[in-house]
Amino acid sequence: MYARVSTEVIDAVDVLARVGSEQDGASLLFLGVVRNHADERPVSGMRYDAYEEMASEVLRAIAEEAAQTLGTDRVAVVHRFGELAVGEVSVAVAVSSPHRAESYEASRYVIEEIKKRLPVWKKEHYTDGESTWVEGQIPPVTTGSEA
Amino acid sequence: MYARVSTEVIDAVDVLARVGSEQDGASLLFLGVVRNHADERPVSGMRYDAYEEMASEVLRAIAEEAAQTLGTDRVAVVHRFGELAVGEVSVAVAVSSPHRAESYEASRYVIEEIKKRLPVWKKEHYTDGESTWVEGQIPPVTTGSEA
Amino acid sequence: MSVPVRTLFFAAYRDHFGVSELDVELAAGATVADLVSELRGRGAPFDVLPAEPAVAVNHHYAFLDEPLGAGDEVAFIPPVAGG
Amino acid sequence: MSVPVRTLFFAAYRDHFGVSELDVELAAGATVADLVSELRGRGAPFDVLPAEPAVAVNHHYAFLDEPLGAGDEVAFIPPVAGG
Repeated sequence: MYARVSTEVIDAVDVLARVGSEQDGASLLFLGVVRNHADERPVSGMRYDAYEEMASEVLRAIAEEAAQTLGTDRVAVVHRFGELAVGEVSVAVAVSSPHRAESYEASRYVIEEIKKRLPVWKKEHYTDGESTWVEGQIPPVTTGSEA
Repeated sequence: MYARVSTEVIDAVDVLARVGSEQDGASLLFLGVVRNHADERPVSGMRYDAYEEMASEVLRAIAEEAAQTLGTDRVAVVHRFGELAVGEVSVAVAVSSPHRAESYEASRYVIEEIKKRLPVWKKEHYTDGESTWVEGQIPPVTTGSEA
Repeated sequence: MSVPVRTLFFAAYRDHFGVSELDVELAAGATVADLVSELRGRGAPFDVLPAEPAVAVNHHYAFLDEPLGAGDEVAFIPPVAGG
Repeated sequence: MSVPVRTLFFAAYRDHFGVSELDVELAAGATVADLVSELRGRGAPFDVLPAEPAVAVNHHYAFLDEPLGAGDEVAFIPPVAGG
């Protein structure tokens, strides 16, 4: 299990290499990448802000939940923050499992939970010079993962 | 679009690099890997046989169908045949699309259709020296992809 | 006896308030809801805080009725947009 | 006038028959079903072919009533197991 929030450039090959084992018949790597458009509007880049300490903890909790689905501890996820250019990877999720169904399910779980709960925000920079915070999702309020 | 059946070792990074574009916010790489067990029985390796000419055509047809789902032509798939050791990649599927849902759907489509239709067979070699053909799926008989 | 807490503002909240954190003194027994009322009661720019914002106390999403203790870190979490 | 076709056997079929291909002469107007009957009629080892096997004609999965032409490549496809 590996979960990390960082300003460093994401090395997708390294993230993938953190999963896989001789028991596993399937590996899956998801990459979220900064697009050159939002709806129809041209985008020049994206700034990600993070509540870093909490995001690290939430990302680890998500990875642990995914491991339950997977039935293995072979989950690696890295979320980047800071200024990103078009084409740069913002998030990488790697999982592996004996059979493929669990890998697809766990991979999707990780990215969907990131979108719902990870305290990270993004500001789109448009080619016309404007910038706006991307409309996000209201996180489900719980009693906390320790409760 | 890239679809290939080959005896060469699969370079997963190369397959992933064949997809992605500045329009795409999501990339997904699936790897099928030779496991060290089948049910409870220890496996030492696997031999894949292919009806090579037909498999090339069927794999391309599957990739084209996935491209419809994706809404992009960013699909790359390679299936290996010959003798493979435990841990070696037998199939790599890379896709990318503006949004993630289409990538997950198309990736899964490609691997499920491979299992249903690709004229490829595998013989498991067990550590006790025995070998058996893996029980497969009866392909759906159609009037052919040209019909 | 008062309860000092540290509040954090991120993203759109930080841009709007012009600060990323603020120390606030609350009455003993105060909850997250009391902190929200205290801030909203200050008027502009804090009155843009929703009456029921998403809040994390010490890195965990919290209910509005969660009681606060001295030294708690209370973060106001605008709708999240990772990935 | 007879119709020569080339038949291919893969995987378990090839192991069982001991050959990977066989040239067969069929009567004019013969279908895939006629080829299957002709082979099964030869007895062991060909009688292990199912009465309705999956077959590809010139690289396309074919129905049993598909007519065969001179030079067609007809492959007997055991249940597939790629991936």
